[in-house]
Amino acid sequence: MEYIASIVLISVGAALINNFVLHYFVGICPFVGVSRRVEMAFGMGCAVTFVISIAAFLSWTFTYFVTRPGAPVTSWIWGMVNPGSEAVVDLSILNYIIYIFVIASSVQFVEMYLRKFFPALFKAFGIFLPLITTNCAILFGCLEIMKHITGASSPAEMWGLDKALVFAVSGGIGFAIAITMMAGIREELDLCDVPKPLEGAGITLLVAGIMAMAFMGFTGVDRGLEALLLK
Amino acid sequence: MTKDQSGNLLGQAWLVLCLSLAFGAALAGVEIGLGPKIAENKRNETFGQIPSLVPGAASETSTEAVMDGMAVFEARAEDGSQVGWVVPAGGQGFADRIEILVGLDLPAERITGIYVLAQKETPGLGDFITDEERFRHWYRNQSTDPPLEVIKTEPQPGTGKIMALTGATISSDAVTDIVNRSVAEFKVTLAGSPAASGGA
Amino acid sequence: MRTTTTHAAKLTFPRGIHPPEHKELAETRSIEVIATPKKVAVPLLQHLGAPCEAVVKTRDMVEAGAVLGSSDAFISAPVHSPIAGKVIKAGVCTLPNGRHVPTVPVKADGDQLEGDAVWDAVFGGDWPTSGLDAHTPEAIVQAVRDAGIVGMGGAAFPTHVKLTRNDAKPIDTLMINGCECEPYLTADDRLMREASAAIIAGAILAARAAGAERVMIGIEANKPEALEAMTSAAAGTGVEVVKVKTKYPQGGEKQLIMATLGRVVPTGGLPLDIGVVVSNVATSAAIAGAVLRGRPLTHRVLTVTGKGIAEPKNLLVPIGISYGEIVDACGGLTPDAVRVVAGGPMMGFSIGNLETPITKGSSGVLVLTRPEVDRAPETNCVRCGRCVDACPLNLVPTKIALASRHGDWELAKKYHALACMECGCCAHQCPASIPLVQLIRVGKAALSV
Amino acid sequence: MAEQTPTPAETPKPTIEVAPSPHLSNTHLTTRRMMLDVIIALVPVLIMAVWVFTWYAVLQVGLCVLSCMAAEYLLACRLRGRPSSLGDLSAAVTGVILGLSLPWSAPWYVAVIASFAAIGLGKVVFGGVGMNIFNPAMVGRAFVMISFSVVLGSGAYVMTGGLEVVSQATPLTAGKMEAAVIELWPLFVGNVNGSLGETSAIACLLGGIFLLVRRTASWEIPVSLIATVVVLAAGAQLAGVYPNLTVAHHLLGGSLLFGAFFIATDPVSSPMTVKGKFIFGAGTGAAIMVIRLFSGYPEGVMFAVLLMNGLVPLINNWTVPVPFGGPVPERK
Amino acid sequence: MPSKGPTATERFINGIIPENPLYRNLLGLCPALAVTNGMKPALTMAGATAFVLICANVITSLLRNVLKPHLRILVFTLTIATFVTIADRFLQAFMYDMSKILGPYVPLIIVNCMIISRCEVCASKQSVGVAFSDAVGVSLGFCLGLASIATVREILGSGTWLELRVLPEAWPNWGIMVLPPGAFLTLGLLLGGWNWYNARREAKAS
Ligand SMILES: Cc1cc2nc3c(=O)[nH]c(=O)nc-3n(C[C@H](O)[C@H](O)[C@H](O)COP(=O)(O)O)c2cc1C
Ligand SMILES: Cc1cc2nc3c(=O)[nH]c(=O)nc-3n(C[C@H](O)[C@H](O)[C@H](O)COP(=O)(O)O)c2cc1C
Ligand SMILES: Cc1cc2nc3c(=O)[nH]c(=O)nc-3n(C[C@H](O)[C@H](O)[C@H](O)COP(=O)(O)O)c2cc1C
Ligand SMILES: Cc1cc2nc3c(=O)[nH]c(=O)nc-3n(C[C@H](O)[C@H](O)[C@H](O)CO)c2cc1C
Ligand code: SF4
Ligand code: SF4
Ligand code: SF4
Ligand code: SF4
Ligand code: FES
Repeated sequence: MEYIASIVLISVGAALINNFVLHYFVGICPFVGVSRRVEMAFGMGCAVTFVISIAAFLSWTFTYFVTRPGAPVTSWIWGMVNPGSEAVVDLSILNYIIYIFVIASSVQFVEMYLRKFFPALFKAFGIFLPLITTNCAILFGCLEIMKHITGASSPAEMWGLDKALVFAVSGGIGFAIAITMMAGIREELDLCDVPKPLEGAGITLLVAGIMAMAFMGFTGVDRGLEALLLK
Repeated sequence: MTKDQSGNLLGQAWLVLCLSLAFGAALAGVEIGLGPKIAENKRNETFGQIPSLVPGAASETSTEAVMDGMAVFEARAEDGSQVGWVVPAGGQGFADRIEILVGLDLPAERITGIYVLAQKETPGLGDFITDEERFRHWYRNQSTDPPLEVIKTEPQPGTGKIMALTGATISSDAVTDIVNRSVAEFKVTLAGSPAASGGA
Repeated sequence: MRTTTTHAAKLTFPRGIHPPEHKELAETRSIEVIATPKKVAVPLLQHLGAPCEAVVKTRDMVEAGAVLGSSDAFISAPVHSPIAGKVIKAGVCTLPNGRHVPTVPVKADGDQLEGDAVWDAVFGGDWPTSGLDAHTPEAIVQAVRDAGIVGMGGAAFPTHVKLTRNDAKPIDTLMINGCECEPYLTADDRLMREASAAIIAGAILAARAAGAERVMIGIEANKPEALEAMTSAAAGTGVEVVKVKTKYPQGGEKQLIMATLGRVVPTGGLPLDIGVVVSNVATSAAIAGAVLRGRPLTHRVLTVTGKGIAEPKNLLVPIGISYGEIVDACGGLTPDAVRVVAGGPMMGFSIGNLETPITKGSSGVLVLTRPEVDRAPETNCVRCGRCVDACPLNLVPTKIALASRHGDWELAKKYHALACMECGCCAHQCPASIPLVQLIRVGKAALSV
Repeated sequence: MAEQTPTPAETPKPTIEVAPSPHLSNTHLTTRRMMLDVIIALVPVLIMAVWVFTWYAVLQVGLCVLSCMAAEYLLACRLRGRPSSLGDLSAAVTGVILGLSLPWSAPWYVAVIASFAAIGLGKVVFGGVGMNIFNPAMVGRAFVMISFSVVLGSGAYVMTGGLEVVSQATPLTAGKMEAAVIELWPLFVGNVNGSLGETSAIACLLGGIFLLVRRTASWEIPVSLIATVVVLAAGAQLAGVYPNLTVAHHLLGGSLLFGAFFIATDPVSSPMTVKGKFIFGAGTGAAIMVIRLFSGYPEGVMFAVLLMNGLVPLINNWTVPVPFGGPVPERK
Repeated sequence: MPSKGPTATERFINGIIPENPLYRNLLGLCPALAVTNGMKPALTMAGATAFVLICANVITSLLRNVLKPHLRILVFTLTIATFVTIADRFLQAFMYDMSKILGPYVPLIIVNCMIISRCEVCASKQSVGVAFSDAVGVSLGFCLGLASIATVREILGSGTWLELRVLPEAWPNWGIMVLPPGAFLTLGLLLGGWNWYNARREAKAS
């Protein structure tokens, strides 16, 4: 039960309460740029969810096994080179560079894979993939996972692959929810009489502000659910 | 762009390699130069609070310890003698996780103070839990048994009661909860390791 | 082949509206025959389909009932002269629906039938309701075609086309439409009271032509006299008279079929697709006249009504007479008249030129005054959904209108703009006075090019 | 496009105009009339508010109405140069509902800022009446609720001295925090603490039924909303979340009825089709219960309505009704 | 090697207001929302971004003639990621509290497309001097953008500016301004104001 509670806590938190767009302000560019049509927005949401999961898997693996202080692979190699050394090797300075290349190559890989094996899917959201390389939502996902590996106050609190993936997928879903809602609203706004200076990005940001207010209603829901599940 | 220069694939590869080496060197330099300072900052974040959490303790002499899987700090006076404990703890607050440090006297019978390391409560409301004057002072000199209780009216200091922040009962509850839980856990740990309780 | 969805016949249809009926203005007036005019101008296109070519020349003398124009096309109907006289120089008129159509004007010359004689010739006398088997389907269709009969319920579709049998789409029911759901209008009501036998005879003949086993006459509950007259005329003939609930637009063929048979006409399809032919009561009477008396369609009954007319009446008028003459025959316009409508208030077209001639499809002349047509100034749509609640076709009128306004044809299509039948329920209900039907028409036009 | 008609010489010649069909309209239905209906329906609620909170209620609601009208005039008419829209009374309705959703103790600047946020952010930026995506009153309330949480949080309701009822906690807060069992009858009548308009269930019911009968509000939304809350509250009661709050408490306490009848039914920010309205009502009810049961807030109507408002365009998108007779066939 | 395109001065001036990265080009929106609840984090962020942008622009310009196009993006990314790491470590070493407040938004500079776009548009085509002044101009523009948002948010939300009290103590802080919705609302309204002002100026000019 405790395990389920922790998973629920992470997923509700990432998808709704601390929504990537509305709380952490990451992925604002696609949120503003690709939210004109519902189908496009939904495609973008799916693409982000997909890529963020793969990037989360890869970055967790690298961080956990290679770059964190005392990571097994690095320690083992260090041990081979310097037998008997007690030093804890910390490669976390390389994290950012590794993440950005992990993201770029997973986008490339996903693109190739889809094109080859799922042409229909590729057609549906392949066009969004290149846009995602420079999307900060993905990098943000990697950074949060890093925080919960290298920044954990005790080894027990360190995120395993399961939690990292739950976080990434939920974050992606939260992004998809927000961008699809926004696209629905913007389609409607095309038929409204929005003041000229606010057209486009201005009204999108204002609507995002109201959506952020609405999403604040979820504050603490994770805590409530956890309490219910632990009872 | 000059074609003849960039046409050479091998040259390009070398270039990228050299660049990577240069960047690598720069990063290594930064790490060597700044690494110790950053490590010190991180240590200070917790150790720096110890003097204010446990009367008579100094941050330089205090040490980290792992007791029964629980990471704690042994608060020590200038002369190295142990004067109390600092227990790190965390839990869900109103908005996000709250991380705090709880200072205890040597037998873990009294709370000597708390400090909030990290929180994302609402500014102007829940985030007053970080404030000594408004909130944290209620924890000073409270007995660790029975558990602390949050009430809405002003209590006598040191009577096991904590006064909730106006409009932020949830945050106040959360902190008190975290304190109660971590103290209870620590007392069990302490009781189970007589060697450690010997201190000094 | 489409499948037919059948529900229980509930004698009504979903949604729709209840506008004030104002039938009291004219429903007590029995049909009068208008004095033969000095001149008629018979339009060469009064129906849906191919226009007629004139077959007479200027200065030709014509008998009453003589063919003035015809066409070889299948979907077309010839036009005849309602009076005896001399053809004068061809003209052009603008029909209420906006089409510019050539006319054949005939100046009265020689003996004319007047008053009761016209009535007797067109609707009077006896109409056999049995022994009609002598007429073969082919003969009936031919007579209907020769008489130039087109739908008199509004759409003016050539009736012989509907009656021609088609083995791929057999007909089981002939539905005679006596609903007259438009407010104010009472012509069909009076016709059913005064010429019930002709209607029944025409219905039986039409059913025979189309091969329908079942004949039904749908009449709204607000016309008890017509119901009674039709019921007694139908006694013993096998024709079923069905009292349907009063609600606009009960007379729409999809709504009538739903109410009486519980069948759903597919969008974009015809009643024919589900084995039904729908004809108006006046059409039915005209069929009887054509087959049994060899009379071409030269006269029709229409209602002249509204608060803007001095003396509301139901008139039997020759086709080709001008709206102005009809208005004059009813005492002229009152000083506060502001709008003259050809047809009913919900779907009729307002006309600006009273010289316009009456056609076979004209069901009424409605003259409205300021308080009747006034509405609050248009404001923004408040998305109240009243138009959605009113639309008998289950559309979202406000969205289609908004899409039209912004030229977003994709959106108009997504909301099924082309399904709209322009009945006007939505615009009637709209608290923001949005000209929904007008906007939807724009969308439909853009989508159907 | 007027034309002289050839009438006989002796009658005066009326001017004939041409206009598209239909030529009749239901003149009893106007936007202004709908808004007036809402105000009439709110009269019982207002009376109860004055009975319970005395002149605090009058001041609060009056200030909100005045500020909303002023905001509408300044922002829509002066700044945007639109023709005056004060006459349709929609700004007044926003003001009344906003005022009734505030606690009696909220300081004057809260009412003024909330009104300007409601009309400015909630309405004018979208293009004015009928165009807004979110419920303006709730936008305004959320704005001040988040800004001034100290004077609007659950603490704001409880004051010692002054009025008698307001020394108790609001019913939902009490049910969550304290061990006491809350009596139902006062919740029904209204002499309990809470926002001005929410205390009396009977007043909300009366006004709500008037709106439904007049068809100014569609019944689908309150019915599905309340049904969802009943089901979820029963589930919560069985699961033992907050044993002091039974289904009846969830129904009568807090602003559920006020929200179900007056707020969720705002036509502009709710779906248009029947199916859409059911989805909207059920979604709002579910969100209310999630927020009430699990979040840090005692009540969830405002957040739930705003959340579902944001989903309305998508709901409309998914519930485009199939025309009678099926979709229009594709042309070959 | 003469480079085509605007001169150094033009680049510098353009970057500040006429081609303001934030208001005109809508680049770097994420940090503009995330770190502007106070002037201090906003200015720190602007400084870190300026450091990375200037370094990346200079290096890109130096390498502009020796790189094939398809390697260019790779090298840009590598360069930017390296300098961001350096900036991050500096903050952690010398402004530890601020680096905790800025959190992930410093590493997120890597994907700030304002930087990539300057590298693409200017530095990969023009000389080092131009690239440098472009970077400085754009950085100033970005700084102005962040500062404008932060000014509104901090004054309304906390009654202070750069943590100095500017409004009376009695001012009720608009809590929403320092929370996420306030960021969106402030930027949305400022953007509307910017567009309105520009439209009016253009209308007057013509
Ligand atoms: C925008 C907003 C932010 C809030 N933030 C907090 C918070 O950080 N901590 C907290 O305990 N309560 C917070 N609350 C208030 C809670 O919802 C709840 O009303 C309060 O904790 C109850 O405490 P009280 O009984 O002292 O009023 C906030 C409320 C609002 C509207
Ligand atoms: C090309 C075409 C073919 C039609 N064929 C038939 C038909 O076979 N049977 C029939 O009952 N009506 C037919 N109609 C007429 C329609 O049924 C219907 O009367 C007309 O489209 C308008 O209907 P309304 O009178 O309800 O306005 C046809 C109409 C058109 C345009
Ligand atoms: C909204 C609407 C209402 C109608 N109401 C009637 C009606 O009351 N009576 C009628 O005969 N035809 C009415 N019609 C026309 C019928 O749909 C149908 O075309 C007609 O009954 C066919 O008969 P006809 O070909 O003899 O005209 C209406 C059409 C529409 C679109
Ligand atoms: C049944 C009904 C409920 C309404 N509820 C609200 C409401 O909750 N908040 C509000 O600002 N306006 C409300 N209005 C008024 C009006 O619809 C609102 O101001 C529009 O959203 C403005 O475009 C309501 C109107 C009606 C007819
Ligand atoms: S008025 Fe129109 S709708 Fe009604 S009966 Fe006549 S033609 Fe049909
Ligand atoms: S006019 Fe069209 S949209 Fe309006 S109610 Fe009639 S069918 Fe529906
Ligand atoms: S009836 Fe009028 S105001 Fe109401 S939704 Fe339809 S178009 Fe809008
Ligand atoms: S960094 Fe990327 S996401 Fe951020 S503003 Fe630039 S393009 Fe947009
Ligand atoms: S998505 Fe965050 S900066 Fe572009």
